[in-house]
Amino acid sequence: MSIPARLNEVLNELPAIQARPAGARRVRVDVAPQGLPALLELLKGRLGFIHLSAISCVDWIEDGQFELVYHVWSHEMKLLVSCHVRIAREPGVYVSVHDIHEPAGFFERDIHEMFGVHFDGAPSMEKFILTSWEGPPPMRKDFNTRKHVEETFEWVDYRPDWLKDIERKGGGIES
Amino acid sequence: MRLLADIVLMPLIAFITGLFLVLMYRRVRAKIERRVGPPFFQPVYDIVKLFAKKTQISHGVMHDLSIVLLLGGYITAEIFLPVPGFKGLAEEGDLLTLIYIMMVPMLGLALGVGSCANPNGSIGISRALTAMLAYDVPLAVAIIGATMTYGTTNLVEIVRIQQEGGMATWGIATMPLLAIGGYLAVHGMFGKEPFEIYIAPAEIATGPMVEMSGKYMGALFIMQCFQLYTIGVLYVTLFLGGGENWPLFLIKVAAVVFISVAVTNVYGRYRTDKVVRWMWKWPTGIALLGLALVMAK
Amino acid sequence: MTDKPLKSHVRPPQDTMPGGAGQGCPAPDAQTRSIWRRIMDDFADHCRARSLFVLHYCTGCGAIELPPTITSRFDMERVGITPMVTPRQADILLITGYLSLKTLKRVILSYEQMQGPKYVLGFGSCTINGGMYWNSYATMKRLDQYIPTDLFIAGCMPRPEAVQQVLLKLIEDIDAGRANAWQDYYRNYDFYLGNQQRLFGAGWNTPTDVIGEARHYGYYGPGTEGEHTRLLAEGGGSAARLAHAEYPSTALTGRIKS
Amino acid sequence: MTTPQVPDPATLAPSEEYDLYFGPNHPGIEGNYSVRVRLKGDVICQAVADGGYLHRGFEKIMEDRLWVQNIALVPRICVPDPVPMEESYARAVEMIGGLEVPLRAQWIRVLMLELSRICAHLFTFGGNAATIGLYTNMFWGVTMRDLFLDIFEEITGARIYHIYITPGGVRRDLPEGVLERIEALLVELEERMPQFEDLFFNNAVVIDRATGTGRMSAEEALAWGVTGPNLRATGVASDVRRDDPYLVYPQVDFDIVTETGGDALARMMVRKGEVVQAVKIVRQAIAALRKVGGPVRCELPNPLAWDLPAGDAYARTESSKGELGFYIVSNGGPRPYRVHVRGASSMHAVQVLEKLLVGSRIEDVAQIMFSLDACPPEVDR
Repeated sequence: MSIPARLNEVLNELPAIQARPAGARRVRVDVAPQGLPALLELLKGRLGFIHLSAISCVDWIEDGQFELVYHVWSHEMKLLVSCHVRIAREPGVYVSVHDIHEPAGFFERDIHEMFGVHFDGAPSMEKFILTSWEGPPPMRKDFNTRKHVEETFEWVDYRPDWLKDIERKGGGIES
Repeated sequence: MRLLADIVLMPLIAFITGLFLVLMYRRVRAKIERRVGPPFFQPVYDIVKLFAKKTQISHGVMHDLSIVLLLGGYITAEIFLPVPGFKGLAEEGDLLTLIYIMMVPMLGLALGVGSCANPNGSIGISRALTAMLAYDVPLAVAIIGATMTYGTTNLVEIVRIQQEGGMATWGIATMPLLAIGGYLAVHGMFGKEPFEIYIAPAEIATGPMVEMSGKYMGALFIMQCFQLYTIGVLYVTLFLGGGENWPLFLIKVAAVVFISVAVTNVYGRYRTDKVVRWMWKWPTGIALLGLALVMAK
Repeated sequence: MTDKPLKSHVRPPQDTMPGGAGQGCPAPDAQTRSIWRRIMDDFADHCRARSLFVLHYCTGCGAIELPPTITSRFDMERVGITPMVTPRQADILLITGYLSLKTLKRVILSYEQMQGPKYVLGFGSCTINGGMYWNSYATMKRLDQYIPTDLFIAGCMPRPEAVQQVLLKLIEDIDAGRANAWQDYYRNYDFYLGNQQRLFGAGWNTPTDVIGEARHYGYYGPGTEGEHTRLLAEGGGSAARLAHAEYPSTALTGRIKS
Repeated sequence: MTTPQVPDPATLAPSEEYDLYFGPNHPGIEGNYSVRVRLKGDVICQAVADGGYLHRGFEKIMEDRLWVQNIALVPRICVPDPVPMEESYARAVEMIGGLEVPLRAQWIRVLMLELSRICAHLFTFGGNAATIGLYTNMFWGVTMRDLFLDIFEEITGARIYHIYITPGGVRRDLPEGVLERIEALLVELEERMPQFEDLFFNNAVVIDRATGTGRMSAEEALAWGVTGPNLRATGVASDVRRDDPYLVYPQVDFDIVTETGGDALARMMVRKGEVVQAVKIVRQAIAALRKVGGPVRCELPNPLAWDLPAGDAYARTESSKGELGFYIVSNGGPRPYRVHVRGASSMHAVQVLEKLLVGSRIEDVAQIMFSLDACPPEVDR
C-alpha cells in the first residue's frame, strides 16, 4: 500500500497537506480548511476524482472541533481519497463545495441540519428531515438522546403477573 | 301498474346482475394474479359496509346532489333497456335517449367532485371527461352504423330484427367492423386498463373517488354494478341479438364483460393524450370503415 | 395500559376505555334496542367484519411485509381485505412500525379524516413501546397515547401470518361488536389531544372538528373536552396554518386562476 | 410551535400554476416520502422533495450502543434491501479492527448479497409496474420474492431483518441442504423470467409509458452523483463490485449490465439484466461453498467488552440501489464514536429526482420515482 505517484505529484503542489495510505484503494489526506476547495478542484480536474461519495461530519467535542470528511472517488484511478478538514466548533461555518461537486448540496444540507454547521454558498440550507424538530442539532455530542427520550415520552409499564410473582420471591429483572 | 312494477324490478335485476358482474371481475382478476380472490358475497358486504358507516363527511349540496344524479342516471337508463320479459320504457325511448341518459352520471360525478376542492379529484374528473370524449367518438360511429343497418333507433325493434333472422342477422355478423370498433369503445367505457387513467391510484389517488367516503363511496360501488350491466346490455342489444330469454341474455352480457375484464389485467394505463389518440385512431378508424361498408350496401 | 399516571394528567376512569365495561353502540344501548334494530346492527357488523379496506399508507418499515400479505401467496382478499388509497375510503389504519414525529402528525390527520367505524392496528414492537428505537429522539414510543388502538402485533417485524392473524382477530371482534376503540377518540379526545400537544406544542391543531363530530354523532363524553381542548379554542387555528407550518419560506402558494 | 404567517390566498396574484402533494400518504410514492410538485396544466415546473418521515436517528442511537448491538440495528436502515447494510457495517468494523474474514464466510456473504439483490429487484419490478396500473406484475413479482425470503428464513431465521452478517464473518454456517433448495429456486426463477419479460418488457403500454420517461444523459448522471443501476442505464459501466472490490468479488465472473437509454425503461432493463447476473453469481457461490470449508467467523473478543482500536474507515458496497457507504469512526471505546451512512438512494431520491421531475407530467411522477428505485428510509436514516 502506497500512494500512487500521480496522486503524490498533485498533492505536492499544495501546501500544508499530509497524505497517507489507509487500506486498499484508500488514501487519507489531512488538509487545512482553507486548502480544501483547491484540493478537490485539483483532484477533480487532474485525476478524475469526479464522484463525491459522501461528506461525513464528526463532532470532536473535546477538541472543540468539527471534522469534515470528503470522500471522493476516481473512476480512472480506482481510488478513494478521504480529505479530512477540521473546523472550529464555534461558530461552525465553512464553505460549500457545491460548485465543484453537485452532490455536496445534499450532504451539506444534511450536516447543517444534524450538526448545525453552516456552509457558505450552499444552494439550500433549509431543513429537510427535521422539519418538526425544534431542539438543538441532534447529532451533536452534547445532545443526549436518551435523556431527551426520558423527558418526552412515556413507556408502557410492562409488568405481567408472572414477573410480579418472581419479584415477590425476590427475583426480577431490575437490579 | 305493469309499468310501475317494471320501474322497480328492472333496476333491481340490473343491480343484482351487476353484483355478479363485479364479483366476476374481481374473481377473474384474482385468478390472473394467481390467487383465490374474494368470497361470494364480497360485493354485497362492501356496499352494506359503506352504507353502514357511522360518521359521514359531506362536501356540500352539490356533492350530495351528484350522488342522486349518478344513481338516478343509471336507474333511469335501466328502464330504457330492452330486456326479456319486461317492457319498461324501451318502446317509448330509443337508442339516442339511452346514450344521452348514460352521460348523466359522469356529468353528475363531475359536479360533485368539483365541490370537494381536492385537486386530485379535479384532475381526475377532467381526465374522465377527456376519456369520455375519446370513446364517445367510435361509439357514436358504431351507433350510427347500427341504426343505418337496422333502419330504426327503437331498441325493441333492433332486438326484434336480430332475433327474427337468427344469428346471421346479429349485428356482429352483419357489420363485424362496427362491432369491433364498438367493442373497443365499450372497453373504454368500462374504465379499465389501459383506459383507466382517470382513476389512476398511483398518480392522482383514485381521482374522482378521492374524497368519497361512506355512503358516497357506496353509491359509487353501486354505480359500478349498474355501469357494467348497462354497457354490457347495450352492446348485446346492438350487436349480439339482444336477449331471447334470461339465461341466454345473462350469458351474453357476462361474456361481453368477461372479455373486457380478462384483457384489462395484462395492461398498464395509457396517458390521457395517448388514450384520445388511440381511441380516435383505431376504434374510430375501424368503425368508420365499417360505416362505409354499411353505407355501400 | 399503564398503571402509572401520565405526567401531564391522569387518564379518565377505566370503564370508559375500549374493552372496558359499558361499551356498545352509542345512542340506544344494547338493552333498549328493539329487535329490528338489533338485527340490523348485527347484520351491519357482519358486513363490516367481512369488508375491510386498509389505508395504503406505508408509515414505517413494516410496510415491506404488507405486499406479501396482500399478494398471491397470502391473499388477504379471501377475507375481504383490500388496500384503499385515501383515508376517506379506508376502514383500517395499519401503523406499520415506528412513527417519526413528522409522520405521527400525518397519521393523526389521516385518522381524523377516516369515517367511523375505523380501526387502528399497531404493527410491530415499535408501536407498543418504541421497540428497537427506544432511545431514538425522533420516533414516538406508544401509539395508543395518540390515537386509540384496537390491536397490536408484536415482533420486529411481524410475519405475514401474524398480520393475518391479527386481522382475523379484528374480524372476530367486529363481528362481536367489540372493536369500538374509535369511539374512545371522541369520548376522551382531551386525553389524546393532550398527548399530541405535549409532542407538537400547544399550538397543535387539526382541521377536523372532533368535538363537533362527537356532539353530532352522540359520542360526546365527559372526557371529550378539557384543559387541552380549551387551547384549541384559544389558538383558533385552521388547516392552512398547519400545512404552512410544515412547509416554510419557499412556500409555493399559488392560486388556481378561476 | 410558532405561528407562521399564512398569506391570504385572496391577496396573491392569480396564477395558472398550482401545487400538488405527492405523499406521504399516497400510493404513488415509494415508502413514506413526499414530493411537492408545482404544476402548470399537467406539466411539472418545480418539484421539491420532502423527506424525514422515516427518520429514526440511526446515526445517533448507534453511538449509544455496543459494536455488537449495532449489528441488529443496521439492516433496518434500508428495508427492501437490508443485507448490503449489514455487509457495509461489518466491513467497516473489520477495516478498523483489522479482522480477517474466513474464506467460507466471504462466499456466504456474496451469496446473501446477491440473493438480496434479486429480492430487491423483483420488488422494484412489481412496484414499477404498479405505478402504471399493471398490477398483475406486482402480484407475481412480490410472490416470487417471497420464495426467496423463505431461503433467507431458513439460513438466518428471519424473513427481512436477518442480522446474519457480523463483523468477522457470519453468524452461523448454512443449514444442511439449503444450497440444493437455492438451486431449485433459481431454476424456478429462470422459468418465470420469460413471463415477466412478456408481461412487462414486451408490453406495448409499458414501452409507451416508460420510453423517454425521466431521461438523463451519462454526463448529467455523473455530475449529479448518480450510482448503481441508474448510472449503468445511461451507459457508464461503473460498479463498486468491480471498481472497488470487496469480499471474493475479484474471483467472481459476472458482467456489468449497461443500457444506453437512460430512461425508465432502460433502468428496468438494467435491473432485469442484473437479476440474471445475480443468478450467475449465486451459482458460482454455491459451487465455491461446496468446495470451501472451514470456519465462518474469526475469533472475536467478548462482545460485551469489545473495544475497537481508534481509527476510521469508509466501506462501500454495491447495493441494489447504488453505492452504499458506511463511514465509521472509533475512538477506541466499546461504542462507535460516529457512524455516517451514505444511503444508496441519497442522490437519486432527492436532488436527481427533483431535477428529473421538472418538465415531466403528473402521471410520470410515480414511475420516475420507482424506476429510480428510490429508497426513502436510507435517505432519512
